[in-house]
Amino acid sequence: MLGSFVLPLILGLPVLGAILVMCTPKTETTLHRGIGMAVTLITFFVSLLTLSYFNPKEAGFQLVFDVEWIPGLGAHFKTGVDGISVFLVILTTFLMPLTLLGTGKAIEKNVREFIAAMLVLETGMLGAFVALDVFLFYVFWEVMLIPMYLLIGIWGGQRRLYASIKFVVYTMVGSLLMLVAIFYLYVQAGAALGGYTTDLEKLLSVSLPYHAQVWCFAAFALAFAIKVPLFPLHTWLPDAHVEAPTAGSVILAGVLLKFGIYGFLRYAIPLFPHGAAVWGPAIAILAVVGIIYGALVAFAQDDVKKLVAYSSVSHLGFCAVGIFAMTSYGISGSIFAMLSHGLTTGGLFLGIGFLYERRHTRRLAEYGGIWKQMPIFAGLYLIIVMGSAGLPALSGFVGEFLTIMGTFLSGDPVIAGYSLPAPRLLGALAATGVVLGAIYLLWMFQKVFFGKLDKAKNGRLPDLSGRELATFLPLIVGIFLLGLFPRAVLAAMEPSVQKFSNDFKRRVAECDGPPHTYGSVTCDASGKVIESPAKPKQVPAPGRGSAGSGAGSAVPPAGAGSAAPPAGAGSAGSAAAGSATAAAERAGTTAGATGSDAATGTRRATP
Amino acid sequence: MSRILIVMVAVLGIGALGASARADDAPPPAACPREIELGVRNALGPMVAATTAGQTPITCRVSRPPTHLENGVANAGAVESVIAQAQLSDGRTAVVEVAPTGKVLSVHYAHSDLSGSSTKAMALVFWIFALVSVGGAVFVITRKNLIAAVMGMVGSFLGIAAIYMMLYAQFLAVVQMLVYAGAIMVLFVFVVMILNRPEDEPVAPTGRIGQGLGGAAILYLVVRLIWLLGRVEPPNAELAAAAPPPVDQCIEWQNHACVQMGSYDWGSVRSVGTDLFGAGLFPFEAISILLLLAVVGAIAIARPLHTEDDAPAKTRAEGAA
Amino acid sequence: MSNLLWNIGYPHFLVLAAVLFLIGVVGVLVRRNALIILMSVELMLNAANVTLLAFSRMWGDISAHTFALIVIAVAAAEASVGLAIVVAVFRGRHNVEVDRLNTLRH
Amino acid sequence: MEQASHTFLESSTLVWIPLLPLIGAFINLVFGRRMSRSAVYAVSIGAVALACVVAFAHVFGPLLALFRAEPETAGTGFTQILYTWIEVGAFKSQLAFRLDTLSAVMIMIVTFVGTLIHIYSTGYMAHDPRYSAFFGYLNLFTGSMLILVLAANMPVMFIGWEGVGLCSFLLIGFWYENEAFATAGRKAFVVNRIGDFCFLLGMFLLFWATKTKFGASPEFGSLDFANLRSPAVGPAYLEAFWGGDRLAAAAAIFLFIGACGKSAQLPLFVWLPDAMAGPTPVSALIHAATMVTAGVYMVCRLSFLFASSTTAMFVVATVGLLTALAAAFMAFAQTDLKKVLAYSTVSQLGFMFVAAGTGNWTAAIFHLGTHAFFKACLFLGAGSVMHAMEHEGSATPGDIMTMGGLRKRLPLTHITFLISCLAIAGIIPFAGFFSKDEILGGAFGVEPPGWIAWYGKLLWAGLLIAALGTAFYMWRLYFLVFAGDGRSEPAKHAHESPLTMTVPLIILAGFATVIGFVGLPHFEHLHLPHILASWLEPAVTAKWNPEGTAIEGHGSDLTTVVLMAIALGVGASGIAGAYLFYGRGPSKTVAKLVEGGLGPIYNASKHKLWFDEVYDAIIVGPFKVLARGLFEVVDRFVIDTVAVNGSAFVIGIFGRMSRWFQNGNVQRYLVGVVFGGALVFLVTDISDCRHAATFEYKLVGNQLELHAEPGEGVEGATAKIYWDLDGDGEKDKDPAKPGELLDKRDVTVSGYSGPVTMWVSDPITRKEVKVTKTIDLNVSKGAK
Repeated sequence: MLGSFVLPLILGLPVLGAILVMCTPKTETTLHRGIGMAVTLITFFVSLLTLSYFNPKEAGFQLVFDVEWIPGLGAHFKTGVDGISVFLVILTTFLMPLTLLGTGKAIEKNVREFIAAMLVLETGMLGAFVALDVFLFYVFWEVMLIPMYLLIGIWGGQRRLYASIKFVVYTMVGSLLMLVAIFYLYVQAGAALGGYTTDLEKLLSVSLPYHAQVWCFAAFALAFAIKVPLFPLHTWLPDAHVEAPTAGSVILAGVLLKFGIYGFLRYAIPLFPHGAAVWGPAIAILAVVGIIYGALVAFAQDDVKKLVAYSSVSHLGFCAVGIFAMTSYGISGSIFAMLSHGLTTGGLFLGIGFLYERRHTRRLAEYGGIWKQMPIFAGLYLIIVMGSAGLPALSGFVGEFLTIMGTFLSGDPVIAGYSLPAPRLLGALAATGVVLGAIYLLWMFQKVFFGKLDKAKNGRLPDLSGRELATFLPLIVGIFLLGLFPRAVLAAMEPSVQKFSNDFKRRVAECDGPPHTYGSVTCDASGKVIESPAKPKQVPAPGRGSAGSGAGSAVPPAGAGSAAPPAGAGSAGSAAAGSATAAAERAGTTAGATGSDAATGTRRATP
Repeated sequence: MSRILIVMVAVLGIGALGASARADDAPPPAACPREIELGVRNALGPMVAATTAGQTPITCRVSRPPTHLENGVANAGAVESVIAQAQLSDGRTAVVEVAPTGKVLSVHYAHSDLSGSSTKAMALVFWIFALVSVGGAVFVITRKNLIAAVMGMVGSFLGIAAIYMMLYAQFLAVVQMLVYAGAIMVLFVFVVMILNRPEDEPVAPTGRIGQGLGGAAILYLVVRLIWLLGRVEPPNAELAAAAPPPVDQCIEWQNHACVQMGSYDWGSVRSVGTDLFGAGLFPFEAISILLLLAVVGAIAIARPLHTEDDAPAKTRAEGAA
Repeated sequence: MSNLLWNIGYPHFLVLAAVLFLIGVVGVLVRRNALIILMSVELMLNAANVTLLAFSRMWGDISAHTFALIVIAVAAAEASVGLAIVVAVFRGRHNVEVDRLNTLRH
Repeated sequence: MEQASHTFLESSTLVWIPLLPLIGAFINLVFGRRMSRSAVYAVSIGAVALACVVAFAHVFGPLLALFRAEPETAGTGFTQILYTWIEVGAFKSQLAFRLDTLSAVMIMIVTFVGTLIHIYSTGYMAHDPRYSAFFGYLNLFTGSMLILVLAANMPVMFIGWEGVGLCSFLLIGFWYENEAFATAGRKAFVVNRIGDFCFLLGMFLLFWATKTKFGASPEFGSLDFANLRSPAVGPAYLEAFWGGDRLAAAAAIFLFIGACGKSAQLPLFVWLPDAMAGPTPVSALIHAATMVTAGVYMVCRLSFLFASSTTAMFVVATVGLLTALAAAFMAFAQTDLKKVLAYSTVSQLGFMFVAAGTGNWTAAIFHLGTHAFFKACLFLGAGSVMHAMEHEGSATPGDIMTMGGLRKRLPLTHITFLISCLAIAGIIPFAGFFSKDEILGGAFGVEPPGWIAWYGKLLWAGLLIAALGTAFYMWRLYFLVFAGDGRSEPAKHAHESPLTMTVPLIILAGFATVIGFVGLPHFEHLHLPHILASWLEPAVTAKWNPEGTAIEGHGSDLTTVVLMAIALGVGASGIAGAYLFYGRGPSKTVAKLVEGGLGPIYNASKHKLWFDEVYDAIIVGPFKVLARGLFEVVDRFVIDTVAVNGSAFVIGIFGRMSRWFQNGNVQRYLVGVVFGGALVFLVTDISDCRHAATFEYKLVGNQLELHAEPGEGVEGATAKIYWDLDGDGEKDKDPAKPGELLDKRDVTVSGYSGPVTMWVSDPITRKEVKVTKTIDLNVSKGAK
């Protein structure tokens, strides 16, 4: 396909850069920094090609690059972007050079390794964004983890070990459960498709049995909820942020956190729609709790970085609730909010980094009256703060506005079997985040920049250097552009988002798997939809997997109870059917087990 | 303490053979079918002893090849041969394998080694060497004095070599004597001389409970093993008792197909060699490489540490240490 | 009883092997001197050989001899390297008690 | 639609009105620090003045023409669509500006008064080092306000809505080195944010209602004012909603709370008095021209929505009345010049909201306009006074108790201040009289369906009291500042301010005198022109519902006259009272009263009814406690300590336990091996954990198919299987090989029923298992 070379290119460049850096002598720190800047910049400009090749009218994956990777596994090296991921890719490549520029000489020890780690990290993140193969995604997901661990663990603050291990263990717990779910999906899908594959697009055509979806989604959701991070799983974030070097914090907040939301969008929900329907409301409620909770706790901090870290919890809550509103407003909004959050929070952390380099403290109490010393910095920082606080015409507003509106309008028009509980109330609660955001951000701003310049150490702070200005200005320009002309972005992601929500609506409404009831829909075994248990209504289940229909036709209605899972369990189904007659006679013998299954299945099947 | 334990183990090991005592349930020899007896007499001619007092010299037993597994299902093969024992006039016994049709398949003149109760000499030999090997082994693990331990080891090895011999593994018996009792043990002796210090505390200190439990476990293993192994019966008592027949082996291969067979005596150098360079070729090569590595490694490791000229050796040795 | 004494069968050889093996195990377990431990290992290998040969005789399969040969070769290699290590260790720290060689643990 | 007929001017230059000040702001904020004062002044004043010119050009050019031609469409005015700002799914919001008669009034006020204030500031801020930032903020402020009023849809309005909030934060906290000032600025922004939060919810409610109640036709769900106004959408507002009341009620009340935040109504007015922290021109700008009027404007802009729910109107009117009364009461005891003015503003805004709440939109806007002029004049005058006092080195320039006798020192300021006081007191013929009287009259006459009877009269009475209070405290202020003799050295030697400050005062005073005549009262018999009313008439709704009864309820001429007389009397009596008490400076009588029975009331007034204290107690304090508590308890303890580190600790215990085995001592490992081996034997020995040997049987027709399942392990592999299929208890012979025992895994017998026995015997260890099952063909046939 046209331009399919771009994605592998931007994946490869940083790694090559890392190798190049590691080949240079250890003492040439300026050379290392130079290489880092050059590589990231090149990667950025190359990544702009994706935009030029990207067709905003198209909903599906574009720029697809697909080669056989591990034939034994059926794993492909398959990359591509759609409206959801393309801007995240740009965001990543955009933030990288700024981060390195902003870091400047703040890192003294092991500069070479630092640059290399950053470059590898970039590849990992980009790969996880563009991977269209579950296995490839998982690999990049883990690749991304290691450099981050090193960044925190080597170049971090005092409690860096605790923070880094906490970070890794938290993430691992989640991702391992996700791996289990991936294996299950892999096996089931292999049986259903008649050939093992980890190709996402193929896997999407498989629909697992209902309960399997519920559990697999739970496993995926845990991994992603930790990354987001959702309310009870967020405590790794403040520690990681506080201990990480500025660059680490920027990337962590700017890009890494996005993978939670992105994972939900790209994998968890499309693969397991029923699971999403079951867990979605709970996650949305958790997200709203996180919005308020994060804001409140942020207000209680006296460490600037911690404050911003908790503000991330609050902001990502908007994204999460926007997604699980399952309205196109919410979804577009949350993607947009991710972009905006990347810019604003990245900017906030960069600014804190600048201050830290000057004062070597992050305690709010140590600051005050900085505006007098650093007016330019204060002004620019105010813009970023306002962008983060969601001031209209800056980037933050559009995302918050759309996500809250999406939540507010969730369930209109009613998706069969999916709606948030009390969407109006949830929307209102989420909107309180707007107020709270203003409270803690302005409080922080006042503590740092306003008031008397009474600390002696603050007396001689130089204002922004040219380098730091060059780091800030692109961010601020981006914040303004996103805030004033969001439509360019929104329009480009519109088709993909529409496709996403349409697929979800279609698949969540279709009946597959054993009998189950959710929302207003009751499904019996043979894929009939019963609007209300009182009066059955015949609806042929649309779009079942071929294997599924095969099994469905093969089994007698009696056996359907156990043989209904159309995908994956097809063979098991026919087997059960074959044994069904014999099973009845084989009373009392060991092989009776399946028979009894069939019996119970029959009982469940007849409503 | 541990020494008592060990001796106890050894004695018990031998004694426990009693557990394997069982009634001699070999089916009584019966008279052969006619064609069988005719076949045997044709094969042996006049050597067969004369019939005395209705006691026919030729007795038959049906033998079947061992039950063999075929894709998970064990099934016993059909009767393919009858084992006839013919008392010869010179007192020896000939074991003749005869097809049901009366065709003579093989004739062995039984040495009276393992065979039942022919001569007690062999049994005596076995017991002696068994005791030698076990005693040497016990010696090894009980002596404080390393030289004594090594000597016990040598003795044990020699005993084992003899046991090999009794199992018709002449070649291996010799190899055992050369390699083990010869080379390896000499190596040990050298090392012992290099070290040349008796160890202070022979037994690794573990608590009484540990020793008790360990002893119990060992004892149990001994008993259980003996109970199990004591019940092993050869698929074919007669052939087992007789001297092993020559083995038919492929002596010339062409692209994985055998083009010429040969028949060599059991356990002879030729038979073992043929098998070694035929089926066992790959392991042989692997072993040769292993030995090479071992030689190099041994030299590398055992080089004197304090050579100022080359640091790598130093580090390697320390790594080994 | 007489049968047990004078009627030597495969069980005798196998049990002998088992006994030798277990003596070897006990040696490895209770002794601390690296040399003794090495010898005990050799003892176990020999026991294994005895078993091999006994069964080869019993099932009439010559290839067990080959394996016995290989086992002997392995034993030789093991002995040589092991002894080399013992020597090196002794040079380094003037004893060969295995449970004092715990540098890597701390 | 009529876009085509428009000339270049209206259709594509509207944007310049807000854009010019914004450009000025950009220049000043970015390059201002390298620009000279004069350049900065030139840029900022030029920007606003130019915007003012453009605004007037638009209003008196195309809009007037349009109004003359087709008054109805003048209600929608004409629109300039720059580009589509946000578009997702069905939601579409264009960055569009609309000039209609309503917004025309606003932009004229904003730009004109704004220009004057800019000019005035050049004098006032002459000595401040951060002049460029100040003027940049002023421009930004004006620009945001212009965006707010010109916005063609609610999201765009929200831009300006929050923009003015931001600017108030910046300008109130302009002297940020004073912690209290900075906090005041933050307070303003946060309180405004609370309002904005409700504004958002109101927006979402409107969108949700209009979008999901009706299909996808374009005028729904755009939040464009014109579309929201369109009669097609009207019925949506009458939908039953929460609490059975109309959706309009919910939406309107949410939006009104937003307005409360901006326009400093109960209970969100607390930020405005503190906003005095900012430089005086800023106060003037906030109070007169820009910020606080936004709420009133928004309510009038959405008159159709508010009018659709008498509940909402009731709430608006009531809140307005209460605010007017409370603020008037609070103003009594204030001794700070600007604080008094601030409360008067709150009170006057209360008047406006009562007007809005009684559907008297014209009056609301009318009063908004007049108030803009005289209140700006008052503030700038106050600024001039304080400037003078400060110049003479007064520590507390705002304390009216230290003033007095300034009429001789500052003649110009005095005159203008006097005029403005007359105006605000509602003395004919000054501007305040007409607008206030119209509000009163409207309140008196209003009888909406669903209100309790006489509520209009009640409002009227309440407003009269508020008006009385207003007259009283304003004149108290006047007398304390200008009358009598100077009560402090600075007051004695104060000098008149420079022309840059007095000229705007004069201009404003002039307008405060004459502007009232744009809205002459309505009589049945002699027809006085109410220019404003007829001008605004197409822009605001005149009905209670989309298809309801008319709002306007005019009394007879007699009532009108009587009402006017009463209002006038009230104003006069207020002045008289003030003269009585404060005619010659602070009198003993007041002091005595304060000492005596009126003490509590005085304190209540001085502490503004303890609103701040109450808020601190019930909101701010608990909020801080909650935040800290959540962090310490939930985050630190429950999640981190218990859940995270707790689990880590438990795992650590297991790790320490397993370290005993994994201690690197080979012999210990071998111990493990030995014990393991022993255990394997033991288990396989005592508990026969292998599958017990058994056999399956299946009936096919008359055939009994037997399948042996000898367990696993040593026995299973090479086991011999013997059968007894004739129930004689003996092992059967193999029919194929005579003399052999039948030894097979699978056997088949036909038509046999009875006991079947299977022996599994192991050739190596002579173990033999015996299994017997009894088969009855008939029974097993029956078992179906």
